[in-house]
Amino acid sequence: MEEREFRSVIEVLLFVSQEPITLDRIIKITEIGDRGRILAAIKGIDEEYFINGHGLQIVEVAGGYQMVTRAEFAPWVKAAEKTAAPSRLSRSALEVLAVIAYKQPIVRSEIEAIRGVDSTGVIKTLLERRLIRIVGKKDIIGRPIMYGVTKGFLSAFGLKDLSELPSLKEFADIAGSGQTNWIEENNK
Amino acid sequence: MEEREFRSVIEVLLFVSQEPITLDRIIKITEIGDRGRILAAIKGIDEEYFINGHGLQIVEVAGGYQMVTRAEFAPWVKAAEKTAAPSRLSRSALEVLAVIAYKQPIVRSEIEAIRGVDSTGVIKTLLERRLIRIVGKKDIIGRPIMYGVTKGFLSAFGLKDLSELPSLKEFADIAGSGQTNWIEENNK
Amino acid sequence: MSYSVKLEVFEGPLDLLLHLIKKSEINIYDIPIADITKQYLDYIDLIRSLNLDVGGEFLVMAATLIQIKSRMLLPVTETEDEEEEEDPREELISRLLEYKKYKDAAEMLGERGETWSNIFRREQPQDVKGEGDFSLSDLSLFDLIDALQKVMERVTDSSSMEIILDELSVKDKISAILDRLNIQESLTFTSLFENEKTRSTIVVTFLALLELIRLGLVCVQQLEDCGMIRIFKKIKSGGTDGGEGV
Repeated sequence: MEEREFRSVIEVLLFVSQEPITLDRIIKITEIGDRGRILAAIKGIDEEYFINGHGLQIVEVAGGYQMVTRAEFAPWVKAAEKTAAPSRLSRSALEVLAVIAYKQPIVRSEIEAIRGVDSTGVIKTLLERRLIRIVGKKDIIGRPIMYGVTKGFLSAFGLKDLSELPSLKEFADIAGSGQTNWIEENNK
Repeated sequence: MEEREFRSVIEVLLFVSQEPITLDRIIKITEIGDRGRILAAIKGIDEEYFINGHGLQIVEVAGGYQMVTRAEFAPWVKAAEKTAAPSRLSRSALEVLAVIAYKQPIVRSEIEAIRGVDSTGVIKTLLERRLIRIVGKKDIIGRPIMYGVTKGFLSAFGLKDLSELPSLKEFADIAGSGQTNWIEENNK
Repeated sequence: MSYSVKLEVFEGPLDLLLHLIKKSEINIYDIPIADITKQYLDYIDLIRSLNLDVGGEFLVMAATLIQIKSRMLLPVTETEDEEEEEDPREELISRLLEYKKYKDAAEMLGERGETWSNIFRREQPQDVKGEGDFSLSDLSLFDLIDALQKVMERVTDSSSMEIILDELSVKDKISAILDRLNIQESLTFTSLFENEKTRSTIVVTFLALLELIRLGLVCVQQLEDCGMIRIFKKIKSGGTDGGEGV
């Protein structure tokens, strides 16, 4: 492989990987066993970035090499993180959200009875994300808090109102006769 | 901010952003409201990558800009098993996807009227792969579920937005299963 | 006679017809229906002879083709207007053309997808908890219901548990009944349910009534067996002489 191309291959590998990538791994992938050559390529990329004033660099860390941003750009990375919409929901959060959407108003113990696991932390997250809200207290002993979904929930899912939520039966219809068997592909 | 630095700031933002980053988002983060200047910077980065033979490029996709690898390096990324290549879509999946992309919002019965076959299973697959989504219920008897395509669809096919879909080719000659070439652009 | 039908997987009857038309290099606007019908039926026979299933929609199309063929054989009544007589093939042709548009579009999408599958983004950071996580921006209703379905599967192997969408909570209904009692002195039992159409809202209304009675906010009176039941707002001043409690 010609030198410029080899360098770009390494660059691409460094780019796609979230974790530091080791020399051994690069050797395995490229099938080029010349450690010196690989090191030179890595160094070359870093230098090129530096000379041309790019915002990226290659660092050696935790036994491998990693493409990261230069320290002086940290303020912008932070600004980007700050303005990012709280973007991700865990599967358990999604589960709790689904239970609340379909069963609201509902208290925590009922959610937990359905899911079979403690849901305190997840409920807190959903409250913080403004996907659910407290809708009142249930008139039973201890007057536990009841939860329901918010307008933010509706808009996140593009619903005009709760009546637009498909019923479980409709869902089974979409899913076809198979109902609960979500078999992976139907790629022929 | 000096031009070289500004360009690197944008480069860093493109690098750290998981999803395509919009101009609005860049304006919000950098507090530089000059869209022309931002666009010029993005273009400059991409050109510099190209001229210097880097393995990366900037593409406009799904309403934003994203730093991605160049197609010719795909074999190495695949060798690194960094991204489980999504299994290819079946022909029926592509057909349903095409119908939905062009006619959305659309209900299942309409899709089936065009294709002449039951499409339930395929719709489910496309939902699972996040290429289509439920966009509401149609205001007719039975309130059937309407489908539309997702941002993921745009990303998967490298489209800036739906208007970038080529106009449906009216029938020309059936013998030469004529294919318009619309891949080239966007793929420098 | 020998025919060489290549055994392919067709997406549906329209797909098969397009294939036959293309193969025979005939004009789609002037389909020789007898010929195409024969080829179509031959293909279906072939599939059957291989003991493969022929989808119902293929059979429906076969019937349609035969019907069109027989209509074509009917003598054409002479009319002044040359275009007046409707071509029995017309509807089929327009369906074929419509389908063809999307079939081509699908092919183009496929090619484009192929190209783009070679372009990689950076690897997404792993969710700390190791749970599959979802980007809020592309969460869909499907994910939501799918999540619910998974919970249900996990938890209720026993008798199926029904999830009803509560459009109305008991709490809301309680206030609604109290509101009415602020305007009217009493309400009949049946009037409470006049506007309730679904079973769940009827149940909710009834629960609300029971709750109101339990809380001592209303009292209920029935003067004779099977007679009209009336609901009164309880006056604060105490004294539970508002009638026979239920």
